[in-house]
Parts: sequence; C-alpha cells; structure tokens
Amino acid sequence: MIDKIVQDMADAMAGIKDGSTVLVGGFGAVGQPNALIDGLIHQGATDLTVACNNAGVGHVGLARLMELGRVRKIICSFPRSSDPVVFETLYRAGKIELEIVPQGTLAERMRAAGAGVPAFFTATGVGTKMGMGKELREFDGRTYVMERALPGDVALVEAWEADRWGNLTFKESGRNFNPVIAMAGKLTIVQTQHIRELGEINPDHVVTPGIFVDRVLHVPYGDPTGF
Amino acid sequence: MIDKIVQDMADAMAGIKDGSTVLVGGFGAVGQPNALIDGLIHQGATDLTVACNNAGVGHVGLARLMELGRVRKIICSFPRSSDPVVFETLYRAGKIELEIVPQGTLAERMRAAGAGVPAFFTATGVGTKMGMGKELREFDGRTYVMERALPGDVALVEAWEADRWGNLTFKESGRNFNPVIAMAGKLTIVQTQHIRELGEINPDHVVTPGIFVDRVLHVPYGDPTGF
Amino acid sequence: MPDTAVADIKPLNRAQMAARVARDIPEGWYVNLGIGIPTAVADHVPLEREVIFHSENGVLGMGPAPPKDQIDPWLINAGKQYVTLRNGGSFCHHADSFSMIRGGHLDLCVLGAFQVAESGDIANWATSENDTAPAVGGAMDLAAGAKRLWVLMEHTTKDGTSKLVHRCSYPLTAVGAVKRVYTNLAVIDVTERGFVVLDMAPGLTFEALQARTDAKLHRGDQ
Amino acid sequence: MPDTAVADIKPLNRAQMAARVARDIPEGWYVNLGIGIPTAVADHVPLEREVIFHSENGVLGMGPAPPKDQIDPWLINAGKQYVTLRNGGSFCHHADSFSMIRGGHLDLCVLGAFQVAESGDIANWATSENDTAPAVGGAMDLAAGAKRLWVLMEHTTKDGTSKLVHRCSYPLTAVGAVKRVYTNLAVIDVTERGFVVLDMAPGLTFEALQARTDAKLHRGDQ
Repeated sequence: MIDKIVQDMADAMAGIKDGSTVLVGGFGAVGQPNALIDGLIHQGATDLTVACNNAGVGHVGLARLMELGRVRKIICSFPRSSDPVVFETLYRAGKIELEIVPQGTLAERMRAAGAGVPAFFTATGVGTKMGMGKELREFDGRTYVMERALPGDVALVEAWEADRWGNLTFKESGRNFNPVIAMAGKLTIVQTQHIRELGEINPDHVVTPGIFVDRVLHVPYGDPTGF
Repeated sequence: MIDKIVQDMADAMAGIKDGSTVLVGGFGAVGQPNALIDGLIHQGATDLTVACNNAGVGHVGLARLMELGRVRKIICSFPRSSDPVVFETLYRAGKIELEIVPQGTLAERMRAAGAGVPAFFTATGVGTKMGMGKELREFDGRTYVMERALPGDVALVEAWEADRWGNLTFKESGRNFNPVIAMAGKLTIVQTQHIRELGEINPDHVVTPGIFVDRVLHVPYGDPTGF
Repeated sequence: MPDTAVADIKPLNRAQMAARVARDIPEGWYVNLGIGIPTAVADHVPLEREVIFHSENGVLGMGPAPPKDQIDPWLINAGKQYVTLRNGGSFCHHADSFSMIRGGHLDLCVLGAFQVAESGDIANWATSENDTAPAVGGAMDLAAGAKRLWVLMEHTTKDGTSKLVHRCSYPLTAVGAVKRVYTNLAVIDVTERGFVVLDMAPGLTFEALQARTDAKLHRGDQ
Repeated sequence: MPDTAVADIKPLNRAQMAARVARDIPEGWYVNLGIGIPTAVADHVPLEREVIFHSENGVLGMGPAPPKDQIDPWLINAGKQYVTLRNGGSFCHHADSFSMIRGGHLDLCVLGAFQVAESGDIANWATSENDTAPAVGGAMDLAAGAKRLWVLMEHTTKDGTSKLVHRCSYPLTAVGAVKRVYTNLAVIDVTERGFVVLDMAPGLTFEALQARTDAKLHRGDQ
C-alpha cells in the first residue's frame, strides 16, 4: 500500500542535506508551510539556497533560518516586507547572497524545472538589470531573454487537503507557488490542513497529483492569521 | 454585463478568416468540439492550418473539412486512426502539408504560446527526424532541441460546464488539449455541455478561467459515443 | 516663466486620479492594478460595469475589500491586503497566473512609477543602482506582458522634479512599454512622437504643464 | 549453428511476456504503458500492489478495463480504449500530463519497438524514411522523459529478423534511452558494454539466443 503520510516532523525532514536548494511555497502569509520551515530549522541542514517569493518577516520562519546563518543564498522576487530586518541586516553585511528574479520568471523557471524544460525565452526583464549578462534573442521582431530552469532538491508545500497517494488541493489564494514548486522539487514535502481518504478528493478537482509529492504531514493549524 | 454566451453557430464562427491557424481540442472522440468543427465547415473559411492531436476519422468533422480542400496544412502527433482514408489520400496526393510533432512537444508549444514563451528547449526528439534542422544546445551535459511556440488565430474547445464570463470545467479525460489550446488561441470558441450561473462553478474548481475564452455556445450533445 | 496661473491650478488628489483612470476602463477588460495608488482604481469602477481584476497571486475576479468582520484570511491580493472574490472569479497557481500576464491576456495593467520616459520606458522598482534589497515583484512581468501599460503617478516628486523624462535615470522596469500616463496634472499618451497631452487638470495651461515637465510635450489636438 | 535444441525452446506468449514485465514493477512506481503488448502489463499487476498507471491524455491512476455495461464514455486511455480510474486517480490537461513525462516524474515507461540497438537507441514509430503518414504520438516524449525505458517486443520479426541490433536501421524514437528489453525469448539489460542477458525462456541456451540476435550479447553472470 502506498502511504506518503508521515507521522512526525523528523520523518518529514529526514535526509535533507547541507547545500540543498529548498523551494518554499506561499505568498505573504497565505499558503506558507510554516510548520515545515520550523521543522527545517530543527533538522539542522545548512548552507542552503532558498527560493521563495519573499525573504521572511520578523524573526520567525524563513527569517529565523537566515538569522541562524543557515541560508547561503536567497532567490526571490520581493525581499521587502513589513519587517525585513533579518534579511536586510545580513544582506548589508554581505552575509547572504541575493538573486532577485521577476515574480513571473521565478514561477516559470520552477515550472520549467518540473516540466523538463532546461531553458526558455521570455520578454520579462529585457533591457533591464534582470536581462544583463543573459543571452538575448529576437523572435518575430521582439527581443527575449533566455532564462534557466530552477529545480529544487527539496520543495516545502502547504496544502488544504491531501490523501495517502499525495494528491493535493489548495484553498483560494493559498494555492500560489505551491503546485509549481511541488513539480520542481526532487523531494516534495507537504504539510496539509486536512487528510482525506483515497478517492475522497474528486479526481477532476485534484490540483497537484500525487506523482509530484513524496511526503505528507498533517498540520491542521487553522488559518494564516493564526501565526 | 459581460456575456460571452452566443446564441447560435453563426455568431460563434463570425470572423474566422481564410488562412487562419485553428487549434482543435480533443483526444480520440473525447473532448472533441464536433459541433464547432461542423460550424467551421459551414462557415467557409479556407486555406486553414489545423493543429490537433489527430487528423480526422472517416468522412466527418476534421476529415470532412480536409476532404473539402479547406486545410492547407495539418500539425499533429498521430495522423493514423481507425479510418484515416481522407488524410492519407490527400497526403499521398501531395494535397496537404503535414507537420508531425511529438505529442508532448505539441502540447508544450501551445502552452508556451499562451504563456508568452516564444521558444523553449526539450529533450524530446533529439537525435531523431524531429530534431533535424533545429537548433541543438547542451545544458548540464544533456542535449536539447529548441522548439517554437504554436499560437492559434482560433481555438475550438469542448467543455463540460461554462458560465457567461467564460469559466470552464472539463469532464475526466475530456480535458486533454482543451485548456491548453484555450490559452493559445487569439479567438477561443467553446462548445459546452452545460451552462452555469455566474458563481455556480466553485472558484477552486475552475480549470480554464474566462480570461482565455471569447465565445461560448451551448451544445448539450450528450457523450462522445453519441457522434 | 509662462507659469502665470499657479494659484488657479487644481491638481487632482489621489482619489480623483484613481477615478480618472477608472473612467477610461471599459466593461469586459481584464485588468491588473499595481500596489499603491493604482489599487484604488478598482474603487471607482462601479460593480455593474464588469471589469475583471487580476492579482499576481492567482486571483482573477477580485471584488472590493471585505468589512472587517467578514475577512477571509485565505484571500489576499498581491499587496497582501484582504480582498473578496466576485461571482465568476477563480483561483489558479502562480505559473498559470503569470501566463495570463506574460502571455498577453491582460487588457490593461496600471502601475505606479518613479519615472516614465518619452520612449515609453518605465522605472518603478528601484531608485538607485545600489538599492539595499531591491524588490521587483511582478512589475517587470506586468510591464512587458500586458496588452496596455498605463502609469498612474504624481507628475513630479515632492521637491518638484519631473517624473516624465527624456530618458530614465533610475533602473528600468521595461523598455518602451508605457502607453499612457495619468498624473495629478494631466493625461498623456506615449506615442511615436513622444508625450502627447490628452487632458489637463482644471486651470492648467499647456505651457504651465510643460514648465513642470522635463520631457518635451506635444499638444493632443495637433 | 549451435542451435541444437529448437524443439525444446518454449518462447513466452504475449500474456507471459506481459506478466514477466509486471513481475519487475515494484509498488509505488508511476508507470506509462505504450500501445500494444505493453498495455497488457497492467493486467498482471495485482491491485493490492499499488502501481500507478499514467496515460498521456491526462489520466493518472488508471484501473482495469470496465465491464461492457459499465463503460464511462469520458474515460479513455492513450490507445483510445475505455478504462477505469482507481481511487486516488486524477485528471489533468495535456501540458500537465506531459510535464509528468518530460519532467522525469515517471519511474518507468514500457514501449513496444521495431528495433533496439545495443547503445539503447530505440526505433518504434516508423518503419521507413518515407512512411505514409508517420505517427509518432507520445513515444518520443516517453522515451526521452521517463526515468527508465523498458522495451517489450518479440525477439524477431515474423520472418526471423532480429529486432535487437547493432545499430537501428529504422528512424529513431530516442537515442540511448532503453534500459532493458523484454522479449519472448529473454530479458536483456542495456549496459555500457551492450546487451547483457539476465534471463532466458525455458530451454534456451545463450548460444541459441545469440543465434537469433544480430547484436552481440553478453552473459549476465560475467
């Protein structure tokens, strides 16, 4: 019997290695796998590259992971937040590397990694700092920049429902990057609000099919304001 | 009030021009927009390029459109069928151009067109006839071939449910190419089994959002075996 | 200086600027509104004129902000504000959401900006080459991808420096992308011959507007 | 010819060939089965050993064919046969379905073939360079994309020509992709040193197998 549901955080985090690239879902506080990020903090892996839309708020979650010196590099579109003190302090001190990526290019690079596309062209960033040093090419009279896929060794996902095969649904704007990073991660770990019996999720409504999921941990934390 | 629902086939087909590239959904008989294809036959546009997974069966639908001499070129992955007589006769007589494309490359080229990606790299077809004459490039030690986006002037879609904003759902394996071509078509025309009130389709369950849809025609034909 | 009528000029306030943009958005358009003043444009589009608002984080068909006691914590916009979803709205993931943007499916995007050049270049994400923690978000995708890019901004900075320029000095967001600029002083199209004034705030003359603008302006009736 | 035991050789029939492949598929694998004999492999995987079968047309988690009176006309596989969906199955669109294939998410693909070369090249979509209406379907995507490609085919053509060759003469489907070949006569790994025989049909000697095979074979126990 396939059972991707793990019973505790230690099992969820097992095997994450130093030097890993970790893709993290969520946009703002919504759909952010907070429990898994805390799990990663406890698990101890270091020298990480983290790809996430934002770069942490306050001194918890991603910001805490950075504050502990465990993040070598962050790849994101928007490192600013209501309280970006940890990231900004590290960044100014030259203690963290930043790769800033337009949000759509970030999503598309992750999707490409999941879809077997090593590189693609986009109009986003042409003629800007984001296009500098990258290959430019004209198609049908318009200039595009070549961008590379962004795969993850690990993807941390927050879902609304999950079953033992790893099928997932998401709630409203909690979907955001989560299905995309699930495709792009070699080891995709999910925290879910609800566990469903196999077959309980309508097969037409599955958003992330289990093929993209390795481990599921039940974390019924409530809503994003609860953190 | 936005209302993408048209009342008859003439309105659904209005403005399709000679020389258009027409993307057609469906895989086998399932999810195939048969009524719209018949509508196109009546509408009269000619010199068409048709992109579809298959190349028609018997003497109806796409096969009929070809038999009438209206299709200059077909782009597909699998021109064989239980009765491919029309296509094969035209092809042997040199009266139709064939661009054969691996099925995944076909889907990805259409998705790219919808997503603003003019070209991408894939491992599919490298070292085969499909890779001949195309740009090859190595990424991380593996060779890939560059493929171009495949946009459509028109996309013909079969949906299960639709509302007046053009939101769509699909039934089981009737989904197939339909959401992909809906993204890739400049003018996306949908035949739907069911019309729903606005808001009746759960926003988490919408598969093709209305932004990709221009016209919706109610064609409650039953199931694919009915044709 | 021909600027003889300063006392009589009535620059638009922020609400009026948002309303001025809203007036020009027809029913049926798919529209993304940037963070800041542009977000307020939605408040000036009556619900019965169905304009479909998109947010980068996978929300299509946003409605007005909810009353405080009806907040849905799962439903935010790209500015991380609580919003609502209209009937007919839908959710999708980030790659699909940006396919809408990058694939040219949005009829309009309205962004704020630091500078707009007469060539249509826009600079709206960083004010110096060495900005601490530059944050681009979805601005470059929106600027490059939408069918139309309109900019909504003050005509000048607080110290009176023109934000309509011959050439942007700040880092660019996109090249040649802006189609129209709405400021507190004027509505200005970006055309092949440069900035063309379509509309001016009450009491303002073309000469007075030009005096407040670094870039050369053209009269719209020429 | 060392082929002294022809009368005693018991080549596998099609059902036995499918069963032989099925034996080697562990629980939990995501597997795509090509049209033809490969499709029959699923019949030999017991339901309690959960193997998740994928079909190119957006079906993940296929179950056995339905009884005739329980056909769901909306549920077909890539061979256009009616199938069922297991609990835990799901539907997706073609680009997502091929992302599973091309993104390396399938543990295994089993295809039929006209020829397999000792380098792992596979030819399975056209038998001549001028085939009328060549039809490639998803074969090239599957061959290039799956983590493992196994081929299931007769060892020779009907006229006795070997299908395991030094170099394919038919148009290729993919280069260096095949990891293992299951035929009616043997199970053969494709390795850096070429074809290595793992298993043979009852009564067959290595020499007799080599006599029926154009490409050089290596003994698996060496």
